[in-house]
Amino acid sequence: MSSRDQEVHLALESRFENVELVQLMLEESLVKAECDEDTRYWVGIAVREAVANAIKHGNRQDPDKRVEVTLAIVDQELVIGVTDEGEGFDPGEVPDPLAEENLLKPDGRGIFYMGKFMDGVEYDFQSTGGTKVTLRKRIVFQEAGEKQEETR
Amino acid sequence: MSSRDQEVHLALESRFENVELVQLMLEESLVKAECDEDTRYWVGIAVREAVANAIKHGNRQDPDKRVEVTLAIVDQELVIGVTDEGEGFDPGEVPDPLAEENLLKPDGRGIFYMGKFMDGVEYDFQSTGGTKVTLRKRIVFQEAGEKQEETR
Amino acid sequence: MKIGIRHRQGITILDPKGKITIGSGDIALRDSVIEALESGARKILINLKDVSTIDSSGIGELVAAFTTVTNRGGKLKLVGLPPKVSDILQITQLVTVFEVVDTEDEAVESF
Amino acid sequence: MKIGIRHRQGITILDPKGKITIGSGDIALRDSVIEALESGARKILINLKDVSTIDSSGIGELVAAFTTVTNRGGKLKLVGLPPKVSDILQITQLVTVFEVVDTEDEAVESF
Ligand SMILES: Nc1ncnc2c1ncn2[C@@H]1O[C@H](COP(=O)(O)OP(=O)(O)O)[C@@H](O)[C@H]1O
Ligand SMILES: Nc1ncnc2c1ncn2[C@@H]1O[C@H](COP(=O)(O)OP(=O)(O)O)[C@@H](O)[C@H]1O
Repeated sequence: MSSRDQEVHLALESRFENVELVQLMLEESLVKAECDEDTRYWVGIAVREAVANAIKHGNRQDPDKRVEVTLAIVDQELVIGVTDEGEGFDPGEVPDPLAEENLLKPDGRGIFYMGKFMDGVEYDFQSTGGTKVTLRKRIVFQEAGEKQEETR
Repeated sequence: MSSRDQEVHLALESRFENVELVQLMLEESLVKAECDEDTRYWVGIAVREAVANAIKHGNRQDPDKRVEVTLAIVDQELVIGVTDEGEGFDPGEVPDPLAEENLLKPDGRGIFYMGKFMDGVEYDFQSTGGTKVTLRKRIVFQEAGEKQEETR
Repeated sequence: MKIGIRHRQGITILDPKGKITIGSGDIALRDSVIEALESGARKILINLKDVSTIDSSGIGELVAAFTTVTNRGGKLKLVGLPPKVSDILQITQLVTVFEVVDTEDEAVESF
Repeated sequence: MKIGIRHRQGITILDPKGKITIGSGDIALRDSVIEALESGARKILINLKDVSTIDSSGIGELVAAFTTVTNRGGKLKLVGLPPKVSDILQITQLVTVFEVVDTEDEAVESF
Protein backbone atom coordinates (compact mmCIF):
# COMPACT_ATOMS: atom_id res chain seq x y z
CA MET A 1 0.00 0.00 0.00
CA SER A 2 1.50 3.29 -1.10
CA SER A 3 1.17 6.40 1.03
CA ARG A 4 -1.06 7.80 -1.68
CA ASP A 5 -3.66 5.10 -1.10
CA GLN A 6 -6.84 6.37 0.47
CA GLU A 7 -10.38 5.24 1.13
CA VAL A 8 -13.38 7.30 2.13
CA HIS A 9 -17.06 6.39 2.45
CA LEU A 10 -19.90 8.85 2.36
CA ALA A 11 -23.64 8.47 2.87
CA LEU A 12 -25.69 11.40 1.69
CA GLU A 13 -29.24 12.59 1.46
CA SER A 14 -30.76 12.81 -1.99
CA ARG A 15 -30.28 16.50 -2.63
CA PHE A 16 -28.42 18.10 -5.46
CA GLU A 17 -26.38 20.28 -3.09
CA ASN A 18 -24.66 17.10 -2.00
CA VAL A 19 -23.06 16.83 -5.41
CA GLU A 20 -20.87 19.69 -4.18
CA LEU A 21 -19.89 17.78 -1.05
CA VAL A 22 -18.76 14.80 -3.08
CA GLN A 23 -16.88 17.07 -5.45
CA LEU A 24 -15.16 18.71 -2.48
CA MET A 25 -14.06 15.38 -1.00
CA LEU A 26 -12.90 14.15 -4.37
CA GLU A 27 -10.88 17.28 -4.99
CA GLU A 28 -9.27 17.06 -1.54
CA SER A 29 -8.41 13.39 -2.07
CA LEU A 30 -7.02 13.92 -5.55
CA VAL A 31 -4.93 16.91 -4.51
CA LYS A 32 -3.55 14.85 -1.64
CA ALA A 33 -2.78 12.09 -4.14
CA GLU A 34 -0.94 14.68 -6.23
CA CYS A 35 -3.19 14.09 -9.20
CA ASP A 36 -2.79 16.66 -11.99
CA GLU A 37 -5.33 19.44 -12.41
CA ASP A 38 -6.83 18.38 -15.73
CA THR A 39 -7.54 14.87 -14.49
CA ARG A 40 -9.09 16.31 -11.35
CA TYR A 41 -11.38 18.48 -13.44
CA TRP A 42 -12.65 15.76 -15.78
CA VAL A 43 -12.97 13.13 -13.08
CA GLY A 44 -14.90 15.75 -11.14
CA ILE A 45 -17.40 16.14 -13.97
CA ALA A 46 -17.84 12.37 -14.33
CA VAL A 47 -18.43 11.94 -10.60
CA ARG A 48 -20.92 14.82 -10.60
CA GLU A 49 -22.90 13.02 -13.31
CA ALA A 50 -22.89 9.74 -11.37
CA VAL A 51 -24.05 11.36 -8.13
CA ALA A 52 -26.62 13.52 -9.92
CA ASN A 53 -28.09 10.43 -11.61
CA ALA A 54 -28.29 8.59 -8.28
CA ILE A 55 -30.16 11.52 -6.73
CA LYS A 56 -32.36 12.29 -9.72
CA HIS A 57 -33.13 9.01 -11.49
CA GLY A 58 -32.26 6.53 -8.75
CA ASN A 59 -33.68 8.06 -5.58
CA ARG A 60 -35.91 10.59 -7.37
CA GLN A 61 -34.87 13.16 -4.78
CA ASP A 62 -36.65 11.23 -2.03
CA PRO A 63 -35.10 12.72 1.13
CA ASP A 64 -35.41 9.38 2.93
CA LYS A 65 -33.26 7.58 0.39
CA ARG A 66 -29.49 7.70 0.64
CA VAL A 67 -26.71 7.89 -1.89
CA GLU A 68 -23.55 6.04 -0.86
CA VAL A 69 -20.25 7.10 -2.28
CA THR A 70 -16.99 5.20 -1.91
CA LEU A 71 -13.84 6.89 -2.96
CA ALA A 72 -10.66 4.86 -3.06
CA ILE A 73 -7.22 5.34 -4.48
CA VAL A 74 -5.41 2.03 -4.68
CA ASP A 75 -2.21 1.38 -6.59
CA GLN A 76 -2.54 4.58 -8.58
CA GLU A 77 -6.11 3.82 -9.59
CA LEU A 78 -9.03 5.95 -8.49
CA VAL A 79 -12.16 3.86 -7.93
CA ILE A 80 -15.43 5.61 -7.15
CA GLY A 81 -18.61 3.76 -6.35
CA VAL A 82 -21.99 5.51 -6.29
CA THR A 83 -24.94 3.51 -5.03
CA ASP A 84 -28.59 4.58 -4.86
CA GLU A 85 -31.81 2.99 -3.61
CA GLY A 86 -33.68 3.30 -6.90
CA GLU A 87 -35.24 0.78 -9.24
CA GLY A 88 -32.34 0.39 -11.62
CA PHE A 89 -32.47 0.67 -15.41
CA ASP A 90 -31.11 -0.98 -18.49
CA PRO A 91 -27.91 0.78 -19.55
CA GLY A 92 -28.18 -0.98 -22.93
CA GLU A 93 -31.37 0.97 -23.63
CA VAL A 94 -29.86 4.39 -23.08
CA PRO A 95 -29.91 6.25 -26.44
CA ASP A 96 -26.69 7.51 -28.04
CA PRO A 97 -26.52 11.27 -27.46
CA LEU A 98 -24.44 11.70 -30.62
CA ALA A 99 -27.13 10.27 -32.89
CA GLU A 100 -28.54 12.95 -35.20
CA GLU A 101 -32.03 12.70 -33.71
CA ASN A 102 -30.72 13.13 -30.15
CA LEU A 103 -28.35 16.01 -30.66
CA LEU A 104 -30.95 18.62 -29.71
CA LYS A 105 -32.39 16.73 -26.76
CA PRO A 106 -31.87 18.55 -23.49
CA ASP A 107 -30.80 15.40 -21.64
CA GLY A 108 -29.13 12.05 -22.07
CA ARG A 109 -25.46 13.07 -21.94
CA GLY A 110 -24.51 12.11 -18.36
CA ILE A 111 -23.46 8.49 -18.82
CA PHE A 112 -21.78 9.44 -22.08
CA TYR A 113 -19.61 11.99 -20.27
CA MET A 114 -18.71 9.44 -17.61
CA GLY A 115 -17.50 7.12 -20.33
CA LYS A 116 -15.49 9.86 -21.99
CA PHE A 117 -13.74 11.08 -18.86
CA MET A 118 -13.11 7.80 -17.05
CA ASP A 119 -11.21 4.67 -18.02
CA GLY A 120 -14.07 2.45 -16.93
CA VAL A 121 -17.79 2.76 -16.11
CA GLU A 122 -19.54 -0.31 -14.79
CA TYR A 123 -23.15 -0.75 -13.70
CA ASP A 124 -24.28 -3.28 -11.11
CA PHE A 125 -27.85 -3.76 -10.01
CA GLN A 126 -28.39 -5.00 -6.51
CA SER A 127 -30.90 -7.78 -5.91
CA THR A 128 -32.54 -5.50 -3.35
CA GLY A 129 -33.04 -2.86 -6.04
CA GLY A 130 -30.70 0.07 -6.41
CA THR A 131 -28.03 0.94 -8.89
CA LYS A 132 -24.31 0.93 -8.29
CA VAL A 133 -22.05 2.60 -10.78
CA THR A 134 -18.29 2.15 -10.47
CA LEU A 135 -16.00 4.66 -12.13
CA ARG A 136 -12.31 3.93 -12.61
CA LYS A 137 -9.41 6.10 -13.61
CA ARG A 138 -5.66 5.62 -13.58
CA ILE A 139 -4.13 8.58 -11.85
CA VAL A 140 -1.19 10.46 -13.28
CA PHE A 141 0.76 11.66 -10.27
CA GLN A 142 2.49 14.97 -10.59
CA GLU A 143 6.20 14.73 -9.98
CA ALA A 144 8.12 17.64 -8.53
CA GLY A 145 9.52 18.39 -11.98
CA GLU A 146 6.11 18.52 -13.59
CA LYS A 147 4.84 20.90 -10.97
CA GLN A 148 7.58 23.34 -11.77
CA GLU A 149 6.72 22.98 -15.42
CA GLU A 150 3.19 24.12 -14.64
CA THR A 151 4.11 27.30 -12.86
CA ARG A 152 6.60 28.36 -15.47
CA MET B 1 -38.04 19.43 8.61
CA SER B 2 -36.58 22.78 7.71
CA SER B 3 -34.66 23.27 4.48
CA ARG B 4 -31.59 23.81 6.62
CA ASP B 5 -31.75 20.26 7.98
CA GLN B 6 -28.98 18.04 6.69
CA GLU B 7 -27.42 14.70 7.40
CA VAL B 8 -24.13 13.30 6.20
CA HIS B 9 -22.23 10.14 7.14
CA LEU B 10 -18.55 9.60 6.63
CA ALA B 11 -16.30 6.59 7.17
CA LEU B 12 -12.62 7.38 7.22
CA GLU B 13 -9.29 5.71 7.59
CA SER B 14 -7.35 6.45 10.77
CA ARG B 15 -5.02 9.11 9.46
CA PHE B 16 -4.63 12.63 10.73
CA GLU B 17 -5.06 14.10 7.23
CA ASN B 18 -8.66 12.99 7.44
CA VAL B 19 -9.25 15.56 10.16
CA GLU B 20 -9.08 18.05 7.28
CA LEU B 21 -11.73 16.18 5.31
CA VAL B 22 -14.13 16.26 8.23
CA GLN B 23 -13.41 19.94 8.77
CA LEU B 24 -14.09 20.59 5.08
CA MET B 25 -17.46 18.80 5.17
CA LEU B 26 -18.41 20.53 8.40
CA GLU B 27 -17.55 23.94 7.01
CA GLU B 28 -19.55 23.27 3.83
CA SER B 29 -22.56 22.09 5.85
CA LEU B 30 -22.43 24.99 8.28
CA VAL B 31 -22.05 27.57 5.52
CA LYS B 32 -25.04 26.01 3.77
CA ALA B 33 -26.94 26.21 7.05
CA GLU B 34 -26.01 29.90 7.23
CA CYS B 35 -24.22 29.46 10.51
CA ASP B 36 -22.16 32.45 11.60
CA GLU B 37 -18.40 32.46 11.17
CA ASP B 38 -17.39 32.43 14.83
CA THR B 39 -19.54 29.42 15.59
CA ARG B 40 -18.13 27.65 12.53
CA TYR B 41 -14.62 28.29 13.78
CA TRP B 42 -15.10 27.03 17.33
CA VAL B 43 -17.23 24.08 16.36
CA GLY B 44 -14.50 23.27 13.86
CA ILE B 45 -11.90 23.14 16.61
CA ALA B 46 -14.10 20.91 18.80
CA VAL B 47 -14.75 18.49 15.94
CA ARG B 48 -11.04 18.39 15.10
CA GLU B 49 -10.34 17.34 18.69
CA ALA B 50 -12.98 14.60 18.59
CA VAL B 51 -11.74 13.15 15.30
CA ALA B 52 -8.09 13.45 16.33
CA ASN B 53 -8.84 11.54 19.56
CA ALA B 54 -10.65 8.80 17.63
CA ILE B 55 -7.66 8.40 15.30
CA LYS B 56 -4.98 8.74 17.97
CA HIS B 57 -6.31 7.25 21.20
CA GLY B 58 -9.20 5.17 19.82
CA ASN B 59 -7.82 3.54 16.69
CA ARG B 60 -4.16 4.25 17.49
CA GLN B 61 -3.65 5.15 13.85
CA ASP B 62 -4.30 1.56 12.79
CA PRO B 63 -5.03 1.96 9.07
CA ASP B 64 -7.48 -0.95 9.16
CA LYS B 65 -9.69 0.72 11.73
CA ARG B 66 -12.29 3.24 10.67
CA VAL B 67 -13.56 6.44 12.15
CA GLU B 68 -17.24 7.08 11.50
CA VAL B 69 -18.53 10.61 11.51
CA THR B 70 -22.18 11.61 11.41
CA LEU B 71 -23.01 15.21 10.86
CA ALA B 72 -26.61 16.30 11.23
CA ILE B 73 -28.38 19.59 11.48
CA VAL B 74 -31.88 19.09 12.84
CA ASP B 75 -34.15 21.84 14.11
CA GLN B 76 -31.31 24.31 14.36
CA GLU B 77 -29.13 21.95 16.33
CA LEU B 78 -25.87 20.59 15.01
CA VAL B 79 -25.23 17.04 16.19
CA ILE B 80 -21.91 15.41 15.38
CA GLY B 81 -21.11 11.83 16.23
CA VAL B 82 -17.57 10.46 16.06
CA THR B 83 -17.13 6.73 16.56
CA ASP B 84 -13.91 4.76 16.68
CA GLU B 85 -13.00 1.07 17.05
CA GLY B 86 -10.79 1.52 20.08
CA GLU B 87 -10.95 0.18 23.60
CA GLY B 88 -12.75 3.06 25.24
CA PHE B 89 -11.68 4.95 28.35
CA ASP B 90 -13.12 6.45 31.49
CA PRO B 91 -13.93 10.12 30.88
CA GLY B 92 -14.24 10.56 34.65
CA GLU B 93 -10.55 9.77 35.01
CA VAL B 94 -9.36 12.46 32.62
CA PRO B 95 -7.36 15.05 34.59
CA ASP B 96 -8.41 18.70 34.70
CA PRO B 97 -6.07 20.62 32.40
CA LEU B 98 -6.59 23.78 34.45
CA ALA B 99 -5.22 22.24 37.64
CA GLU B 100 -1.92 23.85 38.64
CA GLU B 101 0.05 20.62 38.23
CA ASN B 102 -1.32 20.04 34.70
CA LEU B 103 -0.88 23.51 33.27
CA LEU B 104 2.51 22.72 31.78
CA LYS B 105 1.61 19.29 30.45
CA PRO B 106 1.82 19.10 26.68
CA ASP B 107 -1.46 17.19 26.35
CA GLY B 108 -4.84 16.69 27.92
CA ARG B 109 -6.73 19.72 26.57
CA GLY B 110 -8.79 18.14 23.77
CA ILE B 111 -11.91 17.06 25.68
CA PHE B 112 -11.74 20.29 27.66
CA TYR B 113 -11.89 22.33 24.44
CA MET B 114 -14.82 20.26 23.17
CA GLY B 115 -16.70 21.10 26.35
CA LYS B 116 -15.88 24.78 26.05
CA PHE B 117 -16.91 25.16 22.43
CA MET B 118 -19.97 22.92 22.30
CA ASP B 119 -23.26 22.95 24.21
CA GLY B 120 -22.99 19.25 24.93
CA VAL B 121 -20.35 16.50 24.87
CA GLU B 122 -21.50 12.97 25.57
CA TYR B 123 -19.51 9.74 25.61
CA ASP B 124 -21.01 6.33 24.82
CA PHE B 125 -19.07 3.10 24.88
CA GLN B 126 -20.26 0.38 22.56
CA SER B 127 -20.55 -3.17 23.90
CA THR B 128 -18.37 -4.24 20.98
CA GLY B 129 -15.66 -1.83 22.14
CA GLY B 130 -15.19 1.55 20.56
CA THR B 131 -15.94 5.04 21.70
CA LYS B 132 -18.67 7.29 20.43
CA VAL B 133 -18.59 10.95 21.28
CA THR B 134 -21.58 13.11 20.45
CA LEU B 135 -21.13 16.85 20.20
CA ARG B 136 -24.10 19.21 20.17
CA LYS B 137 -24.44 22.88 19.38
CA ARG B 138 -27.39 25.16 18.79
CA ILE B 139 -26.78 27.01 15.57
CA VAL B 140 -27.25 30.75 15.29
CA PHE B 141 -28.42 31.33 11.76
CA GLN B 142 -27.28 34.51 10.15
CA GLU B 143 -30.14 36.67 9.04
CA ALA B 144 -29.78 38.98 6.07
CA GLY B 145 -29.59 41.91 8.46
CA GLU B 146 -26.82 40.38 10.52
CA LYS B 147 -24.78 39.68 7.44
CA GLN B 148 -24.83 43.34 6.51
CA GLU B 149 -23.80 44.16 10.02
CA GLU B 150 -20.71 42.02 9.57
CA THR B 151 -19.51 43.64 6.38
CA ARG B 152 -20.00 47.18 7.64
CA MET C 1 -24.82 31.11 -9.92
CA LYS C 2 -25.50 34.66 -10.95
CA ILE C 3 -26.52 35.80 -14.40
CA GLY C 4 -25.92 39.37 -15.48
CA ILE C 5 -27.88 40.88 -18.37
CA ARG C 6 -26.50 43.56 -20.68
CA HIS C 7 -27.72 45.15 -23.88
CA ARG C 8 -25.52 46.17 -26.76
CA GLN C 9 -26.64 47.33 -30.19
CA GLY C 10 -29.91 45.45 -30.08
CA ILE C 11 -28.36 42.32 -28.68
CA THR C 12 -29.14 40.88 -25.26
CA ILE C 13 -26.04 39.54 -23.62
CA LEU C 14 -26.28 37.08 -20.72
CA ASP C 15 -23.29 36.72 -18.40
CA PRO C 16 -23.60 33.60 -16.27
CA LYS C 17 -20.93 33.26 -13.59
CA GLY C 18 -19.66 30.18 -11.77
CA LYS C 19 -21.21 26.75 -12.14
CA ILE C 20 -24.02 25.79 -14.50
CA THR C 21 -24.76 22.47 -12.88
CA ILE C 22 -27.71 20.42 -11.71
CA GLY C 23 -29.73 22.14 -9.04
CA SER C 24 -27.79 25.36 -9.28
CA GLY C 25 -27.44 27.48 -12.33
CA ASP C 26 -29.24 25.24 -14.78
CA ILE C 27 -32.67 26.63 -13.89
CA ALA C 28 -31.33 30.18 -13.53
CA LEU C 29 -30.01 30.05 -17.08
CA ARG C 30 -33.32 28.80 -18.43
CA ASP C 31 -35.22 31.52 -16.58
CA SER C 32 -33.08 34.34 -17.86
CA VAL C 33 -33.32 33.17 -21.46
CA ILE C 34 -37.11 32.98 -21.18
CA GLU C 35 -37.21 36.38 -19.52
CA ALA C 36 -35.12 37.89 -22.32
CA LEU C 37 -37.45 36.37 -24.94
CA GLU C 38 -40.52 37.65 -23.15
CA SER C 39 -39.19 41.16 -23.01
CA GLY C 40 -38.87 40.97 -26.81
CA ALA C 41 -35.21 39.99 -27.30
CA ARG C 42 -34.51 37.94 -30.41
CA LYS C 43 -30.74 38.25 -30.63
CA ILE C 44 -29.31 36.57 -27.57
CA LEU C 45 -25.64 36.09 -26.84
CA ILE C 46 -24.45 34.03 -23.88
CA ASN C 47 -20.96 34.95 -22.74
CA LEU C 48 -19.53 31.91 -20.97
CA LYS C 49 -16.18 33.40 -20.02
CA ASP C 50 -16.90 33.32 -16.27
CA VAL C 51 -18.36 29.83 -16.22
CA SER C 52 -16.03 27.51 -14.32
CA THR C 53 -17.95 24.25 -14.60
CA ILE C 54 -20.79 22.99 -16.75
CA ASP C 55 -22.27 19.51 -16.41
CA SER C 56 -24.72 17.61 -18.62
CA SER C 57 -27.66 19.48 -17.06
CA GLY C 58 -26.01 22.78 -17.89
CA ILE C 59 -25.31 21.62 -21.42
CA GLY C 60 -28.94 20.49 -21.59
CA GLU C 61 -30.07 23.97 -20.62
CA LEU C 62 -27.94 25.52 -23.33
CA VAL C 63 -29.50 23.15 -25.88
CA ALA C 64 -33.00 23.88 -24.58
CA ALA C 65 -32.29 27.60 -24.76
CA PHE C 66 -31.09 27.20 -28.33
CA THR C 67 -34.28 25.36 -29.31
CA THR C 68 -36.59 27.81 -27.55
CA VAL C 69 -34.93 30.87 -29.03
CA THR C 70 -34.88 29.36 -32.53
CA ASN C 71 -38.55 28.33 -32.27
CA ARG C 72 -39.49 31.90 -31.48
CA GLY C 73 -37.67 33.16 -34.55
CA GLY C 74 -34.64 34.36 -32.60
CA LYS C 75 -30.96 33.61 -32.69
CA LEU C 76 -28.75 32.33 -29.90
CA LYS C 77 -24.98 32.50 -30.02
CA LEU C 78 -22.21 31.63 -27.61
CA VAL C 79 -19.00 33.54 -26.95
CA GLY C 80 -16.08 33.43 -24.52
CA LEU C 81 -15.93 29.67 -24.07
CA PRO C 82 -13.24 28.69 -21.55
CA PRO C 83 -11.16 25.79 -22.92
CA LYS C 84 -12.84 23.15 -20.75
CA VAL C 85 -16.37 24.35 -21.59
CA SER C 86 -15.38 24.30 -25.23
CA ASP C 87 -14.06 20.74 -24.84
CA ILE C 88 -17.27 19.54 -23.30
CA LEU C 89 -19.37 20.99 -26.13
CA GLN C 90 -16.98 19.46 -28.64
CA ILE C 91 -17.19 16.01 -27.06
CA THR C 92 -20.97 15.92 -27.46
CA GLN C 93 -20.67 17.36 -30.97
CA LEU C 94 -22.62 20.44 -30.06
CA VAL C 95 -20.18 22.90 -31.56
CA THR C 96 -21.86 22.11 -34.85
CA VAL C 97 -25.25 23.05 -33.38
CA PHE C 98 -24.36 26.24 -31.56
CA GLU C 99 -23.01 29.22 -33.33
CA VAL C 100 -19.85 29.91 -31.37
CA VAL C 101 -18.05 33.19 -32.00
CA ASP C 102 -14.64 34.29 -30.79
CA THR C 103 -15.26 37.80 -29.52
CA GLU C 104 -18.24 39.89 -28.52
CA ASP C 105 -17.47 42.33 -31.34
CA GLU C 106 -17.64 39.52 -33.84
CA ALA C 107 -20.93 38.41 -32.32
CA VAL C 108 -22.42 41.90 -32.54
CA GLU C 109 -21.54 42.12 -36.22
CA SER C 110 -22.61 38.59 -37.10
CA PHE C 111 -26.16 38.68 -35.74
CA MET D 1 2.73 24.40 7.59
CA LYS D 2 5.83 26.41 6.95
CA ILE D 3 8.04 27.97 9.59
CA GLY D 4 10.27 30.86 8.71
CA ILE D 5 13.28 31.74 10.87
CA ARG D 6 14.65 35.27 11.30
CA HIS D 7 17.25 36.83 13.55
CA ARG D 8 16.99 40.27 15.07
CA GLN D 9 19.28 41.79 17.69
CA GLY D 10 20.27 38.46 19.16
CA ILE D 11 16.74 37.12 19.14
CA THR D 12 15.61 34.16 17.06
CA ILE D 13 12.16 34.76 15.63
CA LEU D 14 10.06 31.85 14.36
CA ASP D 15 7.23 32.59 11.92
CA PRO D 16 4.88 29.63 11.64
CA LYS D 17 2.22 30.01 8.94
CA GLY D 18 -1.15 28.31 8.57
CA LYS D 19 -2.35 25.53 10.83
CA ILE D 20 -0.56 24.19 13.88
CA THR D 21 -2.66 21.07 14.22
CA ILE D 22 -2.25 17.38 14.82
CA GLY D 23 -0.22 15.67 12.14
CA SER D 24 0.69 18.91 10.41
CA GLY D 25 2.54 21.75 11.97
CA ASP D 26 2.77 20.43 15.49
CA ILE D 27 5.93 18.45 14.79
CA ALA D 28 7.34 21.16 12.54
CA LEU D 29 7.07 23.68 15.36
CA ARG D 30 8.80 21.36 17.80
CA ASP D 31 11.60 20.68 15.32
CA SER D 32 12.32 24.32 14.65
CA VAL D 33 12.42 25.22 18.33
CA ILE D 34 14.89 22.38 18.98
CA GLU D 35 16.93 23.43 15.97
CA ALA D 36 17.09 27.01 17.22
CA LEU D 37 18.20 25.81 20.66
CA GLU D 38 20.85 23.58 19.17
CA SER D 39 22.29 26.37 17.12
CA GLY D 40 22.73 28.26 20.39
CA ALA D 41 19.64 30.47 20.51
CA ARG D 42 18.38 31.29 24.00
CA LYS D 43 16.00 34.16 23.24
CA ILE D 44 13.23 32.74 21.12
CA LEU D 45 10.18 34.65 19.94
CA ILE D 46 7.34 32.92 18.12
CA ASN D 47 5.29 35.28 15.99
CA LEU D 48 1.85 33.74 15.60
CA LYS D 49 0.32 36.39 13.37
CA ASP D 50 0.00 34.08 10.35
CA VAL D 51 -1.39 31.12 12.27
CA SER D 52 -5.00 30.51 11.24
CA THR D 53 -5.83 27.54 13.43
CA ILE D 54 -4.27 25.92 16.45
CA ASP D 55 -5.69 22.82 18.12
CA SER D 56 -4.83 21.15 21.44
CA SER D 57 -1.83 19.43 19.83
CA GLY D 58 -0.52 22.77 18.64
CA ILE D 59 -1.08 24.29 22.06
CA GLY D 60 0.71 21.27 23.52
CA GLU D 61 3.68 21.95 21.28
CA LEU D 62 3.82 25.57 22.43
CA VAL D 63 3.80 24.39 26.03
CA ALA D 64 6.48 21.78 25.32
CA ALA D 65 8.57 24.42 23.57
CA PHE D 66 8.20 26.71 26.56
CA THR D 67 9.36 23.98 28.95
CA THR D 68 12.29 22.92 26.77
CA VAL D 69 13.53 26.45 26.25
CA THR D 70 13.18 27.30 29.95
CA ASN D 71 14.98 24.10 30.98
CA ARG D 72 17.90 25.06 28.82
CA GLY D 73 18.12 28.44 30.47
CA GLY D 74 16.47 30.24 27.58
CA LYS D 75 13.40 32.43 27.25
CA LEU D 76 10.40 31.88 24.98
CA LYS D 77 7.92 34.63 24.23
CA LEU D 78 4.90 34.89 21.97
CA VAL D 79 3.83 37.83 19.83
CA GLY D 80 1.22 38.63 17.17
CA LEU D 81 -1.55 36.43 18.55
CA PRO D 82 -4.63 36.52 16.29
CA PRO D 83 -7.80 36.99 18.39
CA LYS D 84 -8.86 33.34 18.12
CA VAL D 85 -5.42 32.00 19.03
CA SER D 86 -5.39 34.37 21.96
CA ASP D 87 -8.84 33.13 23.02
CA ILE D 88 -7.72 29.54 22.96
CA LEU D 89 -4.67 30.26 25.14
CA GLN D 90 -6.88 32.23 27.50
CA ILE D 91 -9.41 29.43 27.83
CA THR D 92 -6.76 26.99 29.00
CA GLN D 93 -5.25 29.66 31.26
CA LEU D 94 -1.96 29.59 29.44
CA VAL D 95 -1.67 33.35 29.04
CA THR D 96 -0.36 33.33 32.59
CA VAL D 97 2.34 30.84 31.61
CA PHE D 98 3.52 32.33 28.36
CA GLU D 99 4.98 35.74 28.18
CA VAL D 100 2.86 37.35 25.50
CA VAL D 101 3.98 40.70 24.11
CA ASP D 102 2.10 43.07 21.84
CA THR D 103 4.69 43.98 19.23
CA GLU D 104 7.99 42.63 18.01
CA ASP D 105 9.71 45.84 19.10
CA GLU D 106 8.43 45.36 22.61
CA ALA D 107 9.66 41.76 22.52
CA VAL D 108 13.12 42.80 21.38
CA GLU D 109 13.43 45.27 24.25
CA SER D 110 11.95 43.01 26.90
CA PHE D 111 14.20 39.98 26.42
N1 LIG E 1 -28.91 5.73 -11.10
C1 LIG E 1 -29.89 5.58 -12.02
N2 LIG E 1 -31.06 4.99 -11.69
C2 LIG E 1 -32.04 4.85 -12.60
N3 LIG E 1 -31.94 5.24 -13.88
C3 LIG E 1 -30.81 5.82 -14.29
C4 LIG E 1 -29.71 6.03 -13.38
N4 LIG E 1 -28.72 6.63 -14.06
C5 LIG E 1 -29.16 6.78 -15.33
N5 LIG E 1 -30.42 6.31 -15.48
C6 LIG E 1 -31.23 6.28 -16.72
O1 LIG E 1 -30.36 6.49 -17.82
C7 LIG E 1 -30.79 7.62 -18.57
C8 LIG E 1 -29.58 8.34 -19.15
O2 LIG E 1 -28.84 8.94 -18.13
P1 LIG E 1 -27.81 10.10 -18.48
O3 LIG E 1 -26.99 9.66 -19.63
O4 LIG E 1 -27.09 10.45 -17.26
O5 LIG E 1 -28.70 11.31 -18.99
P2 LIG E 1 -29.80 12.16 -18.20
O6 LIG E 1 -29.54 12.03 -16.75
O7 LIG E 1 -29.61 13.53 -18.71
O8 LIG E 1 -31.13 11.59 -18.63
C9 LIG E 1 -31.60 8.45 -17.61
O9 LIG E 1 -32.53 9.25 -18.27
C10 LIG E 1 -32.26 7.39 -16.75
O10 LIG E 1 -33.40 6.88 -17.39
N1 LIG F 1 -11.60 8.13 21.52
C1 LIG F 1 -10.84 7.82 22.58
N2 LIG F 1 -10.49 6.53 22.82
C2 LIG F 1 -9.71 6.21 23.89
N3 LIG F 1 -9.23 7.11 24.77
C3 LIG F 1 -9.55 8.40 24.59
C4 LIG F 1 -10.36 8.83 23.49
N4 LIG F 1 -10.50 10.17 23.57
C5 LIG F 1 -9.82 10.55 24.67
N5 LIG F 1 -9.24 9.51 25.29
C6 LIG F 1 -8.43 9.53 26.55
O1 LIG F 1 -8.67 10.74 27.21
C7 LIG F 1 -7.44 11.46 27.40
C8 LIG F 1 -7.66 12.96 27.29
O2 LIG F 1 -7.98 13.33 25.97
P1 LIG F 1 -7.84 14.83 25.51
O3 LIG F 1 -8.47 15.70 26.53
O4 LIG F 1 -8.37 14.94 24.13
O5 LIG F 1 -6.29 15.14 25.53
P2 LIG F 1 -5.09 14.47 24.71
O6 LIG F 1 -5.69 13.90 23.47
O7 LIG F 1 -4.18 15.63 24.45
O8 LIG F 1 -4.48 13.46 25.61
C9 LIG F 1 -6.50 10.90 26.35
O9 LIG F 1 -5.15 11.02 26.73
C10 LIG F 1 -6.95 9.45 26.27
O10 LIG F 1 -6.37 8.69 27.30
